[in-house]
Amino acid sequence: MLHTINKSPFENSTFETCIRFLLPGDPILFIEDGVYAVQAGNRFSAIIANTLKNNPVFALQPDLTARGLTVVTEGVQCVDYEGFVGLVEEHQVNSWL
Amino acid sequence: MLHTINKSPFENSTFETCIRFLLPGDPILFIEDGVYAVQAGNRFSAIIANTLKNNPVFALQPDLTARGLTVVTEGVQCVDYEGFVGLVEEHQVNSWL
Amino acid sequence: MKIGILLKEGPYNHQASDTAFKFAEAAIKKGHTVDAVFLYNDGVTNVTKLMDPPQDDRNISARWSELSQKHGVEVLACIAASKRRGINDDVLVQGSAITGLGTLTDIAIRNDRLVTFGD
Amino acid sequence: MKIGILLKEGPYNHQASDTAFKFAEAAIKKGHTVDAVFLYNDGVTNVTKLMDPPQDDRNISARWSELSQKHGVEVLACIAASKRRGINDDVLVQGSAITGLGTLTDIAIRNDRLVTFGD
Amino acid sequence: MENENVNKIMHVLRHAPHGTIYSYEGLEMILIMAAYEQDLSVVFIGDGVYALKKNQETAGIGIKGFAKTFMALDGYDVEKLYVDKLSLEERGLTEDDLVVDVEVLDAEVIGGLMREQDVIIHH
Amino acid sequence: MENENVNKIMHVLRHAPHGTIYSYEGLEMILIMAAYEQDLSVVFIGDGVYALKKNQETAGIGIKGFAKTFMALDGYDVEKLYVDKLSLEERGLTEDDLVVDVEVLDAEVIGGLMREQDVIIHH
Repeated sequence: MLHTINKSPFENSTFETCIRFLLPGDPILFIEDGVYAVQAGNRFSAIIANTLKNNPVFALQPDLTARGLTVVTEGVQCVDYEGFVGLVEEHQVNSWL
Repeated sequence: MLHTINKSPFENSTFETCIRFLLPGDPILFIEDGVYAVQAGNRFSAIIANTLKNNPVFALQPDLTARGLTVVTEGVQCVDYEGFVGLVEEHQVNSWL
Repeated sequence: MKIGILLKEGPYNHQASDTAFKFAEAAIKKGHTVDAVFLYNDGVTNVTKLMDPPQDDRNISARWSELSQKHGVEVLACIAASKRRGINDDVLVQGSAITGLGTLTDIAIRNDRLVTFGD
Repeated sequence: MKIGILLKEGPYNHQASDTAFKFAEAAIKKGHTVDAVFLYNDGVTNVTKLMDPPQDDRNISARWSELSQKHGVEVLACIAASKRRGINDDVLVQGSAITGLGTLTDIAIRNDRLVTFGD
Repeated sequence: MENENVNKIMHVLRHAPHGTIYSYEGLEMILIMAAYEQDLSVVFIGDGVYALKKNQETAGIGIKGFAKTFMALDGYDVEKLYVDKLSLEERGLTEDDLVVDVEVLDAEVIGGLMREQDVIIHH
Repeated sequence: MENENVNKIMHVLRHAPHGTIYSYEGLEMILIMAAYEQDLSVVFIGDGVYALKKNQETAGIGIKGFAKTFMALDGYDVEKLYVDKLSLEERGLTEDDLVVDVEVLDAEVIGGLMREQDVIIHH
């Protein structure tokens, strides 16, 4: 199951809530304002690193680029919209709005 | 200056942000989903009690009633829409959307 | 006292429009002048006369229209925000109008208070 | 693969509509069928032809209209949500339609995936 | 035996009632989908649990209340109502505060149910 | 001496850019108000600081970028740009990451400025 998160973790609890329900192996994809979670060296970098132990973490590159985020936490994989579609091919989707 | 907060503190950081900028003596009014902050016995009761030491705290009664919140943290004053207007008469308004 | 209102969210989806209305009613009841309600962001959709809610629900645009006509409250939608969201003169409820952000500046200046409602 | 999209926010105010569109384009480019885009909550305002954004900005309803006509994507607005928000047949952009929530159920059942975008 | 023609559809209510319309229009969607004989479940997470709070009286804010409509779900054969345990606890609520009978589950269990679904819609 | 006819109007940007339109339409409002010769200030709090982040390239998401428009504020005599210190630090940012010169202030100082205002508008 692919989990998508589109809210900034600084302002909204969606990210914290989502990871409580995450099963090992299931990928997370950060999109829109959600991508601020994976910016290297911010308050959430440790949680992202910890999540990466059991779950692949993706971020939508066009959303990172739009926000001027050039360095992401190590281990986070960046995908474009085609990569997003690729993840949807492999998994049912759970969009945590 | 009257500070109004209309977001649930469980899902959104507005309340935490607002109280960082609060000066002693200035009132806070919780409206809409913001009123969940003053429900007695929840995770935020201690912060509300602490805020009450220096700031009067109000909650909009129609919003509490609509949400079935019958018991509020001690010291919180409940007002109706006229009471809201009364607070606006006394203070400039800072609506933390 | 003269009070201006800035409303930044659309009807039904957020409570902001309801709270703004209840606040305006209470202010008028207390003898204040509600000078204007300025609509910004999705707030501009408050004044489309095309809305057609269920019979047992409030009609939000009709309610603003009535407030405007009964108490002389100007209900004004920002033109740039309106154009983005498909609000134009043809769909405006009676008593409302489309105007520029300069008008909001005037409202902010000429009123004793500007109270904002939104998300 | 057959993909359905559920879009729950209006245009411009939230990025959801933009992401949904980019996702749909990419899915079609990869050879998938985007069966339908169902509009719910404020999402119904994506298809008003009255929107008139600045010249140098995207026209979101025109873009959905084009996607619908070029790739056979059904663009459908929920009737109950539309009535609340002033969307009716007279303002619909070409290629879109108003329908009931039963149609969303059909979309959920007949597609391999349902992907939601919103706030 | 599982019916191949029945889809597992989960609705997740995550917003408080009244401040936004999401839980109300979410419930409208659930009621329509209930007629389609799919395998429906409804999960309440975060502020979504507040939608089930007893004693909601909305006349004062001028918005239609809908907490009692959740009681009607049983009549539509929507019987799988799950509440996230931590969400309830953090809000100082217990099952007795809710208008309907629900199953209170740990996040891991709800996560497991999510993985079985064909479709998940958040409201 | 203070001019009695000049109002102190503060705009508070609190939302990240692009995910929602608030900071963009907020900036549009500021640009119009700048023509009215009031005492304007703009404060960036929380995710609002991201609106000033350098190197935003929005072509890929199909939305107009506007970070550079903040540079134009100086030409409109809007010179009071304040950034909340903690908001910047929590996001791993420094003043060097921002497109314009700002004054980085503690929350208490910004709180004091807020109290002096005639009007405060959050975006």
